Amino acid sequence: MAKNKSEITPEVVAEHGLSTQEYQIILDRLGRKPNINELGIFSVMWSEHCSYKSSRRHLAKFLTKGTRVIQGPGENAGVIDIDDGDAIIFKMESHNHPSYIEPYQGAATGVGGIMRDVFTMGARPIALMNALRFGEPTHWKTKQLVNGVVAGIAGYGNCVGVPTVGGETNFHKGYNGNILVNAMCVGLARTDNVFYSAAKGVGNPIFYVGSKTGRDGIHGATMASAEFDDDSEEKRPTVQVGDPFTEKLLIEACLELMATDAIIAIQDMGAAGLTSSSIEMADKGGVGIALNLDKVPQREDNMTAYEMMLSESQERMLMVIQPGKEQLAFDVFQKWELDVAQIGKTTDTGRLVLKHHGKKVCDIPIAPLADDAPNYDRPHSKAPARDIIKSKDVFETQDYNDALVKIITSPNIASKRWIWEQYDRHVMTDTVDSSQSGGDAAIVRIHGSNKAVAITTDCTPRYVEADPYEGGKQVVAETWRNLTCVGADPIAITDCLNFGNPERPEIMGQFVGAIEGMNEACHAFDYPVVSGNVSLYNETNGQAIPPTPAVGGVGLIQKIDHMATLSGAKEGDTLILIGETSGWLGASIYLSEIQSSEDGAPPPVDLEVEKLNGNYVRSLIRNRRVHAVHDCSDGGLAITACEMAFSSNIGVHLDAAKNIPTHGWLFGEDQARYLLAVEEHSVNPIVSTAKGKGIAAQVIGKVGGERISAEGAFDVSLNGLRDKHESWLPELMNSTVKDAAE
Amino acid sequence: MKALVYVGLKPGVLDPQGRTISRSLNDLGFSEVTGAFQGKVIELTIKDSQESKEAIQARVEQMCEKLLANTVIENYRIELKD
Amino acid sequence: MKALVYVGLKPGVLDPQGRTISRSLNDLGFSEVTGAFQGKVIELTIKDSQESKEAIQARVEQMCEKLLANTVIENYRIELKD
Amino acid sequence: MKTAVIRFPASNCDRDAAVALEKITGRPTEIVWHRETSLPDDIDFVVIPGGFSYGDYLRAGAIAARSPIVKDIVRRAGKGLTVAGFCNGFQILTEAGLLPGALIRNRNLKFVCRPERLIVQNTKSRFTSKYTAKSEVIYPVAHHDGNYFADDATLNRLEKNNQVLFRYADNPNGSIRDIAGIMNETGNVFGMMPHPERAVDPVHGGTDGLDFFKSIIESI
Ligand SMILES: Nc1ncnc2c1ncn2[C@@H]1O[C@H](COP(=O)(O)OP(=O)(O)O)[C@@H](O)[C@H]1O
Ligand SMILES: [Mg+2]
Repeated sequence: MAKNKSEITPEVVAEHGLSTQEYQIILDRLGRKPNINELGIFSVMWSEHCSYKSSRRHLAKFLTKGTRVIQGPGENAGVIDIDDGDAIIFKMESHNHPSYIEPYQGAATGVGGIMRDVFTMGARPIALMNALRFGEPTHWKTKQLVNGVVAGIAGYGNCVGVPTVGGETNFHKGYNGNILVNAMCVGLARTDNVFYSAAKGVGNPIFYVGSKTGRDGIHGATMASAEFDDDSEEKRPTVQVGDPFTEKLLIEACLELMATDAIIAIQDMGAAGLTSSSIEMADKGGVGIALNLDKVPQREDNMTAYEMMLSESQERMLMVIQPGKEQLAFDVFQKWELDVAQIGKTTDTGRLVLKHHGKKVCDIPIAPLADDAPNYDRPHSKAPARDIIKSKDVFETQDYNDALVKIITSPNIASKRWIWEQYDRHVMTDTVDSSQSGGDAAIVRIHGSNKAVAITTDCTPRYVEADPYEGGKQVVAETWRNLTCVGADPIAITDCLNFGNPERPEIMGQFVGAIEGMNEACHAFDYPVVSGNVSLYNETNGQAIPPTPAVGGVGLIQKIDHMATLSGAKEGDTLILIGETSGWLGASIYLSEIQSSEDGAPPPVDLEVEKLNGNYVRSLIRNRRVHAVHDCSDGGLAITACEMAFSSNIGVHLDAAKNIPTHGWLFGEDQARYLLAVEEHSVNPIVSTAKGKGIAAQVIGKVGGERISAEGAFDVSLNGLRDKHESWLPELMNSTVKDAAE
Repeated sequence: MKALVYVGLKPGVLDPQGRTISRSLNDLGFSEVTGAFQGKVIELTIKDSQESKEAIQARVEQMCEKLLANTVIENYRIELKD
Repeated sequence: MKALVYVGLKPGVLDPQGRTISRSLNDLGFSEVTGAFQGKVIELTIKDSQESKEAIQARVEQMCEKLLANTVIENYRIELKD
Repeated sequence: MKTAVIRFPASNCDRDAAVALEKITGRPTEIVWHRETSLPDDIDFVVIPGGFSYGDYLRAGAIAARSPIVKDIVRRAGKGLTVAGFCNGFQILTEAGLLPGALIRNRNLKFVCRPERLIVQNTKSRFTSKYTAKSEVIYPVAHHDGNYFADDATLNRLEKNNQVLFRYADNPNGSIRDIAGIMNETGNVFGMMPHPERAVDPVHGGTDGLDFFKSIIESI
């Protein structure tokens, strides 16, 4: 282990993931060889995970400002204004590699980490979301990973007492060797009591709070930046164990102290633990920091300075305390039975100075760690555009009942109840709508008020794979649409950009294309990015995952009695489809499930039409003109109608296609479309107003009875189909998948 | 015949349960307790057969690797009894 | 000195963990397993003192009665080691 | 009526219980910290809330049941104080010996969160007097260790004395004889895994829990 070698050889430098050029910069800046501690610190600060060296220049393109934005990217999480002095603080983060190696603890610590990012800023976490991507259901490892990841998310979030209200789950062979676990946390704070990480002043006490430091996850940050190979099983010992009990105490203690004026700056210890937290605080505040490592609460005997600085033990925070408030801080943290220690002071040297056993073990200037951090412009190439597939050229099923069942029980469409019933969705008793309705966005009331936030996570990797730019637009558009579906004003997004190895031009091309597409949509909707996270090197043996820029959107519902879900459809309602249908089957679920093909260009997204249609649907919800709303996404109109029927517990009938092929009409995935269930007498006003605004709106069916049918296509019983939709995942999880590794 | 499998966290792995248990024992006045670890014992009943003890031991080891222990963070020890 | 406390469910109390373990072992092809019980082992580190083994044993029994075991459903067994 | 809610480290339904009590009584609820050695004297009704006190480490509710405040709750309950525990609160009451039996890991070993149909068994208690006999109510459940167990003698006694107040219509956790909630012999201490405090507001999707709390108010 490098820490025992005092001699800095080229091997040791390489072991730390530093290139010779990067090492040369260190030598120049220090004017001498770094010692092992200093090398370790540079290596984690300059890892992809901490320095964003491949992505920084592209992330800079994002729209990050808006009328409601209080804090954009750059802090622990983004902050938006939702009126009345209330602020919403949110972020999404990946824990992909740890979750593949140890699903339960990897997912659990992912949830814990994202919650700390949010309450560090003074917010009480009020909702969790999770975006999960697993390999093929039949792959020998998938079941065990689903089991562990879901239990880990449940075990942590349920214990801390924050409701997990929604998410998404995909299965695709592209994730067989590299699953994605993206967790999002949304918190509530007061606009006048938001906390930041910039240390201030000279000689101010630095406090360490939370769990003791052990040898957990040393080099986790560099590991998260290293491509996987089969012997990565060897990297196992770096997995940390989560302690939700301590996290809960930490939340309550921090919020209690935040109600006083004792805290000058605060930062959670995430990746690269004490190193990145202390350096970020010092760098942002333009001060120096001196720490006495003997004071750090330690779980294990004779830990080295190197281990303490690189440890990723969970549930720890670092803060700069107002001089004179030390005792107050001690009292609060001891009341909550947390380990707490004053481990150092801010200085005016601009340097990070570490003492251990009375010896100086590190003395480096802080500025270069940030300023000179590598910032690469990696070559990127564009994949050739895919052909547009016309629905008339796509095989048409001769048995629509069978096709509907195949699609409704396909991995990405089937009900995820088996997952979300393991999540406490109701704790805090402000959950208005959650996974339970199968709805587009979760709705969480602002405690003690009549307003709510709507939250969604979305990504359609097969579209991004087919066309990164259009796919990137679609990801942002779908979140905007999902928030619109419940009557919310979309405000801002967070993202989690999961891609392969950026040193490969075609992967970098996906990354750049997706960002530019996402950004165009952000501008069109005035829908800024306020926080996010990048996860690269998601590859196994050179096989990259499908490009997966997951997006979490947040919107505001001014009055909870002016909202909608997909569960309100009533007997006798008329179904109205908003938006044009061309019958787009390229890159569709129909194509993959019925034709086992992922060919074709994805459906294009016309952002002006999205806005026009969405704003109209939202106004109808506000005016209480609709009983139920659901957008058309995976599987097209037919699946949208089925999901509405399941959730409203009533049958639906769809009219025949007009001058487009039936399979395109029912399963085409044209964008900017919404299915509305409305009362008879609202039909004409809704349709005629739409026409006046140049919005496509047509009556396409009726609500009622106990069957799900489409003219000239399928006709099945509501309950029968619902049972199939519900039973796919439980049957998978209860089946015994033979261990192929034998 | 019976196989006893003892499963515990590897040294150095955080054991929140153990820490909480020793704290509450102290709170209850058992100040002599300075630390605690919590592990699992799994008692398996195994069909009698002609298999040698070594063969059975080897099978139980497989069971540990495959299911009973999470070898990423846990160690295990096996005891056979008839 | 160390005290090992073994805590297990009383006979007659159903043991969901044990049941699931033996079923999954069978599913994995370990058909020789006919039953499983899951219990806990708690390893306590105890400050050295002049106390007699009996006295220490008595203290640990108190710990079990007061906290470590729920005697409504669980039995316990104590082993002292130095 | 004066009410109190106990807060243990990692209780997480303490606020929810307080919100429900304040909504129904129209009076502020006292939050009592676990290290307190006695309840305020003028308290009429104490709720031990749900959550994961002490992380559910060792056994759900085990460590909380040994905390100072619980000693006083046991003492006051002996004098007839009305006490109710929901979810983790039920686990704590059994661990403290105020209610018989124990709660073990759910049959399928998984945490379960969903609205659950319950059948009211006895409407002559101070916790259920506003319900009609055999009526069906829906409360959400959200727990990992809600599988109620007691030996046959205890169960027979519970049933003979009509101490079983709620049973599950579709048993979500393997509880023996579908038992969801029980009271003690003297009828002043009650525990259940489901969450009545999560069914008192239309946004909860139902308000069946209101009558539970109203029953208690009437009785006091
Ligand atoms: N991992 C998960 N955790 C919680 N809820 C989930 C998860 N996966 C899917 N869901 C829920 O299942 C429903 C359907 O998901 P999805 O098809 O992605 O919705 P949409 O396509 O409308 O965005 C949603 O309500 C979503 O919240
Ligand atoms: Mg949707």
